[in-house]
Amino acid sequence: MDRLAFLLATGLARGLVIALFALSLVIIWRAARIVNFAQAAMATVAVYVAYAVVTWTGSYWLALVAAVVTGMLVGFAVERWLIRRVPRDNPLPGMIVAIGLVMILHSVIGILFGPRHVPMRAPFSREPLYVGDVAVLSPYDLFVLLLALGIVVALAVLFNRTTLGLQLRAAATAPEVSRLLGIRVPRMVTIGWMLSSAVAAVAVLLLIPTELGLNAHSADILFVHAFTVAVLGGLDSPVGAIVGGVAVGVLITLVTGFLGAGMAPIAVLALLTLVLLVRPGGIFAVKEARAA
Amino acid sequence: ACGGADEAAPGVAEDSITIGTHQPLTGPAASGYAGISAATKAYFDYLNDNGGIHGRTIEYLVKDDGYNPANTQTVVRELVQQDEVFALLNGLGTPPHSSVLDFLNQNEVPDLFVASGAELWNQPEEYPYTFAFNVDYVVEGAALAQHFLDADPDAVVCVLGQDDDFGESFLAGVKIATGEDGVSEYQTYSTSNQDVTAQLGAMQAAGCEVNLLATINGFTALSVGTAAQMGYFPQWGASSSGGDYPTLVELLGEDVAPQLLQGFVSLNYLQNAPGNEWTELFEEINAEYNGGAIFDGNVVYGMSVGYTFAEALLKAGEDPTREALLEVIESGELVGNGSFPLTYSADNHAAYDSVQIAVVDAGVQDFVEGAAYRVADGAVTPVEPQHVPLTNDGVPSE
Amino acid sequence: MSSTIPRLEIDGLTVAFGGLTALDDVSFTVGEAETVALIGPNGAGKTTVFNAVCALLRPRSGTIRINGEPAPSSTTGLSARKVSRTLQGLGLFESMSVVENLLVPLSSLDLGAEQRLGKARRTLARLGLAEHARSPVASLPYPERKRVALARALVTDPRLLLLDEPAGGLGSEDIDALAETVRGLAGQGCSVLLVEHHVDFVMEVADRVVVLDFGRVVACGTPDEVRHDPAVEAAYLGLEAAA
Amino acid sequence: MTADARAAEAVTSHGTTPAMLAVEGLVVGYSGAPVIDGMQLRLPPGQVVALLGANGAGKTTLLRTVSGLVAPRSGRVRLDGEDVTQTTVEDRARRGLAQVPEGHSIVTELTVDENLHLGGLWRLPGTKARRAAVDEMYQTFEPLARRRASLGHQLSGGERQMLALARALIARPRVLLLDEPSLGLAPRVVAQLFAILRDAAERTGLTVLLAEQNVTSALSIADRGVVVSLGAIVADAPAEKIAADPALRHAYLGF
Amino acid sequence: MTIKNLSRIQKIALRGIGLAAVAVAVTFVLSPYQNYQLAFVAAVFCATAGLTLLIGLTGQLSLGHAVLMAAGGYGYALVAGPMSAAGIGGPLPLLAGLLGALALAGVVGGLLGLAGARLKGPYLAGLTLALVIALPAFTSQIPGLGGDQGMRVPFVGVPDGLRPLVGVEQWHAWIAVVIALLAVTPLAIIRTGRTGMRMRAVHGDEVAAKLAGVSPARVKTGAFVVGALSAGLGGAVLAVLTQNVSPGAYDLNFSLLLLVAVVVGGLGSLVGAAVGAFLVVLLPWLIDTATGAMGLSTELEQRLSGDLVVLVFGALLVLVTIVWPGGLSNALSGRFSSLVDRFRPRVDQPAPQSLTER
Ligand SMILES: Nc1ncnc2c1ncn2[C@@H]1O[C@H](COP(=O)(O)OP(=O)(O)OP(=O)(O)O)[C@@H](O)[C@H]1O
Ligand SMILES: Nc1ncnc2c1ncn2[C@@H]1O[C@H](COP(=O)(O)OP(=O)(O)OP(=O)(O)O)[C@@H](O)[C@H]1O
Ligand SMILES: CC(C)C[C@H](N)C(=O)O
Ligand SMILES: [Mg+2]
Ligand SMILES: [Mg+2]
Repeated sequence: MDRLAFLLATGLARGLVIALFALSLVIIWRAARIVNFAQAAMATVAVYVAYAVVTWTGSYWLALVAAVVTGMLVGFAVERWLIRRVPRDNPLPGMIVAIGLVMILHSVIGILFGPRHVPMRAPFSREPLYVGDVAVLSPYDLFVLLLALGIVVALAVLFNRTTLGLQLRAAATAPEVSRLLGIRVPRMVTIGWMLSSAVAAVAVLLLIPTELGLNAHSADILFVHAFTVAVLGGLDSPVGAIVGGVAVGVLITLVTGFLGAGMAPIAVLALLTLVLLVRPGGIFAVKEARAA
Repeated sequence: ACGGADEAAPGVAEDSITIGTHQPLTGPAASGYAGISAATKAYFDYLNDNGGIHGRTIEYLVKDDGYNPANTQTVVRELVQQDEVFALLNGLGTPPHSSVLDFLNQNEVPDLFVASGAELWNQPEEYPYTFAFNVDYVVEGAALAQHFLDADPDAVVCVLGQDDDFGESFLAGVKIATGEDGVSEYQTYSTSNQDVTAQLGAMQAAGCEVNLLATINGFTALSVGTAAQMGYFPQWGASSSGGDYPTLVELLGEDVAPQLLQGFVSLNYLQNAPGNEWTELFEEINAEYNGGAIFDGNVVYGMSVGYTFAEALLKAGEDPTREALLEVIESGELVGNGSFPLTYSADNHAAYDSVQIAVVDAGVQDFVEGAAYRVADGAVTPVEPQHVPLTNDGVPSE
Repeated sequence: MSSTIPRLEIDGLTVAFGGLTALDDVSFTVGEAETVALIGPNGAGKTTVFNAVCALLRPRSGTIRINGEPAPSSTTGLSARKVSRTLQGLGLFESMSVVENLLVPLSSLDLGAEQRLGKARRTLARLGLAEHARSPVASLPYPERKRVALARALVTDPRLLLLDEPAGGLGSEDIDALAETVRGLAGQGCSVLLVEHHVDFVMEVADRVVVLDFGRVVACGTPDEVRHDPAVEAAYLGLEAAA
Repeated sequence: MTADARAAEAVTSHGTTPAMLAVEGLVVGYSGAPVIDGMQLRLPPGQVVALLGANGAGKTTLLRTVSGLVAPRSGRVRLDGEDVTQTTVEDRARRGLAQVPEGHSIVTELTVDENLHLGGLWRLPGTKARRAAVDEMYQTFEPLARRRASLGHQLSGGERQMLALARALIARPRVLLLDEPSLGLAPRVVAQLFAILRDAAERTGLTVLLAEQNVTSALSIADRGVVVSLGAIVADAPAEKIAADPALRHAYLGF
Repeated sequence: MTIKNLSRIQKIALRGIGLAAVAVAVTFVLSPYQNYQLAFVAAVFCATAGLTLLIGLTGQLSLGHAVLMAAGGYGYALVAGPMSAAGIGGPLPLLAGLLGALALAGVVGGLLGLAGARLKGPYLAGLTLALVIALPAFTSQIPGLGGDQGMRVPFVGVPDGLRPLVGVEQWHAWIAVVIALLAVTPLAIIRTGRTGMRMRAVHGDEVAAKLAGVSPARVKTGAFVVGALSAGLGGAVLAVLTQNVSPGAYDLNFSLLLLVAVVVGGLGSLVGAAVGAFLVVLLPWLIDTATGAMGLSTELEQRLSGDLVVLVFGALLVLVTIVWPGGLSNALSGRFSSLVDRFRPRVDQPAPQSLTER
C-alpha cells in the first residue's frame, strides 16, 4: 500500500512535467495547427541558455526567466524565419520542416557542446515529505505541481476568456477569414509559437534535474511521451493534456515499479491504442466534424 | 584472406599501419563513451611521435556508429573493405559489436579488445578472431557482491541493472557470490527512460542495504543522486562501466559529489588509481595529445587499449600479418598494463578474470588494499593484484 | 403513386444530434422516374435526409428502403445499389483530372479498363465537358466544376440520384442547362431527389415537392400546390420571393 | 457617349460627394492575362451597388482585390478617399471594410457565438457592446440563436452563410463587400437579408458592393448595377435601367 | 509484338526487369564495399517505395516505417534461423525466410493499417511514434527475439557454381536487387492503376470517395499492408546483408531518415523514393569521407562526425520542403518527375489497348 502511494505520488510528479510539455504542444496546435516535432529541441536550446545563466549568476530564478525569454525568442525565430515560408495548405510540410529542424538543432548542439550531460540542480529539495510513514511529494514536486497548475490556469483563461485567445484560435484554423475580420494573423501565429516554446522550455527546465543532465537529447523522450499524451487527450484540449499527462506519468511509474522498466513503453503504446480505438480524436476530442 | 609471405597484409604499409574502430560518437551511448576513442587516438599520436612500432606509425580510423548496429555494420564494412584496415580495435558496445562478429570472423579480420563486458567475445572456437578487453559482467557482479559479503555476510543485497545482457550477466555474477536466492530485489532501468525514482523506491521499500549497480555512469549518478534526494543512503557498488569517479563527479556536480559518493565502491582491472605511474603518464599524454580533455576513466581505458594493441603489434614482428598478430595474442606473451597480466591464450579470449576493488574516500577513488578477486569456474577467490609496471615511458619495446 | 415499388421510401425517419432533433418522423417516397424536390428553410434537415440515406449517419429510428429493400448500412454499398449523390459543396478530388474524377466511381464496377474509360468520356461529352477531360479540376471555372460533380454522379448510370443544391452559385444559363439535364434523367428512368433553394428551378423540374421545416414534413404536393401553401410561404418562401 | 454611359456617369460621380470606395485603373491577374484590366469604379456613401456578370467574369477577383486578399498589378484602391492599396487586409478591416467571401466563410472550429464575437472585435470596443450586438443579431437570424453553442462545422450550409453574414453585419462596417451572399440561403432569408442591407444603407450610410448570380433579387434592392465582362465594366447604370434593358440582360446576364 | 501492344503491367514489369539487369551488371564494376552499399540502397528503397505511396497517395503520415522493416527482419530470422540450424541448406531458408518476412510485416502492417483507417494525420503519427519507441521493449519482452542484441541471421553464401565469378557482397547485391524488383514492381503497378487512383481519391475527399463506392478504411489499410510487405522485404534484405536483426537498427532516427528520403526524393514518386534511398545510404558516407579528407583536427573531426550528417539531412529536409516542395526528383527535371509516370495510362489516348488492366 505504501509502495502504491509512493509510486502514485512519483508518477504524479513526473506526469505533471509531461503534462506541461503536452500543454505546449496543445497550444501550438491551437494557435498554428501544427504538430511541432521540434518543440523539444527548441526548448533544449532555451534550457542551455538557462544553464549558462545559472552557472554565471547562481540564481535558479534568473535561469527560469532566461528559459522563458529564450523559449519565446526561439519560438519567434523559428516561426518567422522558417515555418512562415512553409506552404500551409496541408499539415505535412510543417511537420516535416519541424523534423528537419530537430535534426539541425540536435546536431548543432552536439557539435557545439559535445555529447556529455551537464548536471543541473533542482531549486528545492527532492527529499519526499512524509504523510504518516508514506513518502509522498517532495518540495520540488510541489513546486512543479504549483507551477504547472498555474500555467494551465493562466492558459485556460487566456484561450477561453480573452479576446487574444479567441483571435489566436481563429487565426490558426481560418487565416483568411480572420484577416478579413481585422486579426493580424501572422502576429497571432507568432505569439502562439512564442507562448508554446516558452511553456516547453519551462517543462524541460523542470525535467532536467530529475534526469541525467542536459544534453542535446535530454528532452527527446519527454517529447515522445508528451506527444502521446496530447494525442491521447485530444490535440485541442488543454484539460486533456493535463489529465493525459498525469495518467501517462502514473502509468509509466506504476509499470516500471511493478513490472519492470522494459514494459513501460509497451504500456504507453497499449494505453494509446486503446484510447484511440474508442475515441479516434482523443479522450477530450471535440465533436467530429459533420461528414457532408 | 590474404596472400603469401612477401605480400603485405591489409593496412600495413612501409611506414604506417592502419587500424579502425566503431565508436558511439553520437547517439545514446556517446555521452558516456565518446571519450574513449579520442584517448586511444591520443595515445597512438604519442606513440607515433616516439617512433611508432617497428618504425611504423599507427593510423587509427574512428567511425561513428551512433551505437546503432545497422550503422556498425556499414562502418565496419567500410573499414574492412574500403579502408582495408589491418585490424579492428576496441569496437564498442554489445549490441553494435555483436552485429559485426560474424562478418569480422568470416573475413578473418582480427577483432581485438572489444569494449564490452559481454561473455560473447570469449568464444575462441566459434570466433577465433575476436578478443575481449573488459572483464566480463559476471566477474564484476561476483567480485562486487563478494566484497560486500566479506564485510557483512548478512547484508541485504539488491541489484539495479540495465534491462539487457549487461544487467542479466551482472545479476548472474552477483548470484555466484550470494547464492541463487541471495538477491533481495532486482530492478531494471531502460536507457530511454531517465527516471529511476520508481526503482529506487522499490529498493528502499525492500530494505536494500547494498545496492549493486549494473549501470552506465549516467545511471549510476542518477541512482545515487535520486536516492539521496529521497533520503535513502544505502551502500553502493558499481560495475567498472559505471563506477568512474571523475565521470560521476562531472555528472553529479563538484559540490555535492564528494559527500554523495563517500564510500562508493567500484572495481577495475586497469591501473587507474591516482598517483599510479600509468595514470600519471596517461594524464601527461592526455594534456599534450588529447586537447586536455577531462581526465577520467575513459581516458585511462582508451589509452590502455592503445598500449595493449601496440604491445601486440610489437610482438607480432617486423612485418606483421594478421596471422602473426593472432598468434602472438594467443601465445599468452602479452602482458598489457593492467592490475593483472592479460590472460589471453589459445582457448581463452578474455583479457582479465580478476578485478581490484576501489572505494571513494574523501573525494579520492583508490584501490583497497587486499581486496581483489578472481572469478573462474563459477567461484570467487581472493587474489593478489600483480600491477604491471610501467617501462620505457609507455612505449612498448622488446 | 403507382403499384410499383417506390425507388426510395423513407418512413418515420428521426435523426438527432445530441439534444437537437434534426429530423422528426419524416416520411415520403420517390417513385420510379420521378423527380422530387426537398425544400425548406436553412437547417430544416434536408442534407440530413441525404446523409441518412447515404448511411453517413445513423438515424435514431425509421426505415429507409431503396427499391423495396433496406438501404445499405455502409456508404460504399450505395453504388452497387445504383444510388449516386452530389454534395452540397463540390466534393471533387481536387488533385485529379476531370476524367479521373469520373473513373473513381467506375473503378469499383466490374468493367474492363476501356469500357470504364469509354463510359467516362461519354458522360463527359453528354455534359459538354469533353474538351476538359484531361484538365485538372482545380483549373476549371466554377460552373464547369459543378458539372464535373454532376457527371461523377451520373457516370455510374444511377437509378436514384440525390442532388444537394445543384444550382447553387450558377448563372441562369447554366441553371437552364441543368434543368434540361435533370428532366432528361427522368426520361431515362432515373429517379431524382433534389434539394435546392432556387425556387424557379425547383418548380420547373420537380414532379413533386416535399417541404421540411424544423425537421418535419410540413407540406407535400405538386409544385403549384406547395407554392401557394401559406405555411410554406411563411416558413420558406417569404413574401417577396413568392411574387 | 451613349445614353446609358451618360446615365452611369451621373450616378457614379454624384456631384462632389467623395467616394466611400473607389478603384482606379485597377489591373489584376493571377498568372496569365489580367482578369481585371484597368477598372474604374466609385461608390458614394450609402449606395448599394450590384456587381453582375457571368461566372468567371472577375467579380470575386475584384472584391478580393478591394479587401486586400489579392494584390493588384497596378492601380489603386481608395477607402473613404484614402489610398489603401499598400495596406494589409487586416488594416482595411479595422478601417471598416468588411467582406463576406464566397462560400460559407466561417471559423469552423469556433462556436457560433465565438464567430459572432470575432466580428465585433475591432469596430465594437468593449465586451458589453459586443454582447449586445451579438444578441441583437440573434434576433434577426433566429436559426443562429438556436445553434449558438454549436461549432461552426456542425452547421448546415445555409446556417454557415447566415453566420458569415451576421458576423460581417455585427462589425457595423462602413463598406460591405458581399460575394454571392444568397448562395445556399432559403428565399425568405435572402429577402430578409436584402431588406437589412437596404435598411442599413439608408439609415447608417452603409456602402454595399454586392456580387450576385441572383440578378433579379440583387437589382431589386440595388441603387445601381455594374456589369462586368472579361475584366472590364460593360455597363454601369441605375438598377432599374439594367433590369429593364433586354439587350444587356441577354448579352451578359443570360436571361 | 511491339512495345505498344504491351499492357501497362507488362511494361512496368519489363522496365523493372531492365533496371534490375542494369543494376546486376553494374555490380561487376563495383568494389565489394560499393556492392554492399548498393544492396543497402536496394533494401532501403523497398521501404521508401511503400512509404512514399502511403504518404504521397493516401496522405497517412507514418513515423513507424522502420518498425515494418524490423518486422520483416525478425520474420526472416525467425524462419530462416531455425531452418539453417536444422541443417537445411541451399536457397530454401532464404525463400522461406522471405515468406516469414512477408507474413510478419504483413500482420504488423495490417494492424497499423486498421488503426490508420480510423485515425487522422497527427493521431496516426502519434501512434506510430509510440510504436517505434516501444520496439526495443517488445524485442526484450518477447522471448526469443534476443533483446537489444537482436537475432543472428544465417549467412547466405554464394552458390558453389558461382563462387569463382562473384564475391559475397556482389551476390548479396544481386539478392537485394531482385528482391527490390519483386517488392517495388507491384507498387509501381498499384500506383499507376485503379488502386492508386482510389488512394488519391481517399486522400482528396473521404466522403466523396465513399459515395463513389470506395472504402477509405479498406484503401488505407491496404496501403499500409502493401507498404508493410515491401518494407518487410527490405528488412529481410538488411537481415541477409548484415546477418543480424536488432531493435537498435530500427529506431526513430531511422524512421525519420526514411521520411527524409521520401520527402527529399519527392512524395508519391517511386523515382523519388529511389533517389531518397541513395541519398540516405550514400550521403553519410560521402560526408564522412569528405571530412576525413579535409585533415581536420582530431577533436573537430570527432565533434563533426555523426552530427554533421544529421545537420546536412536536416538542412536538406527543410530546404527541399520550402524550396522544392515536389522533391528532388521533381526539381531536377520537371517533366521527368517520375519514370513510372511515363507509363501512366494517358486517359484520352486514342488507342486504349494498352489499358487492359484487370
Ligand atoms: N453532425 C452534426 N452535428 C450537429 N448538428 C448537426 C449535424 N448535422 C446537421 N446538424 C444540424 O441539423 C440541422 C439540419 O441540418 P441540415 O444540414 O440537414 O440542414 P439543411 O436543411 O440541409 O440546411 P441548408 O439548406 O442550410 O443546407 C441543422 O441545424 C444543423 O446545424
Ligand atoms: N486563384 C486563382 N488563380 C488563377 N486564376 C484564377 C484564380 N481565381 C480566379 N481565377 C480566374 O480569374 C477569372 C475570374 O474569376 P472570378 O472568380 O473573379 O470570377 P467571378 O466573376 O467571381 O465568377 P463566379 O460567378 O463563378 O464566382 C476566372 O477566369 C478564373 O478562372
Ligand atoms: C561500453 C561498455 C563498456 C558497456 C556497454 N554497456 C555495453 O556493453 O554495451
Ligand atoms: Mg443542406
Ligand atoms: Mg465569384
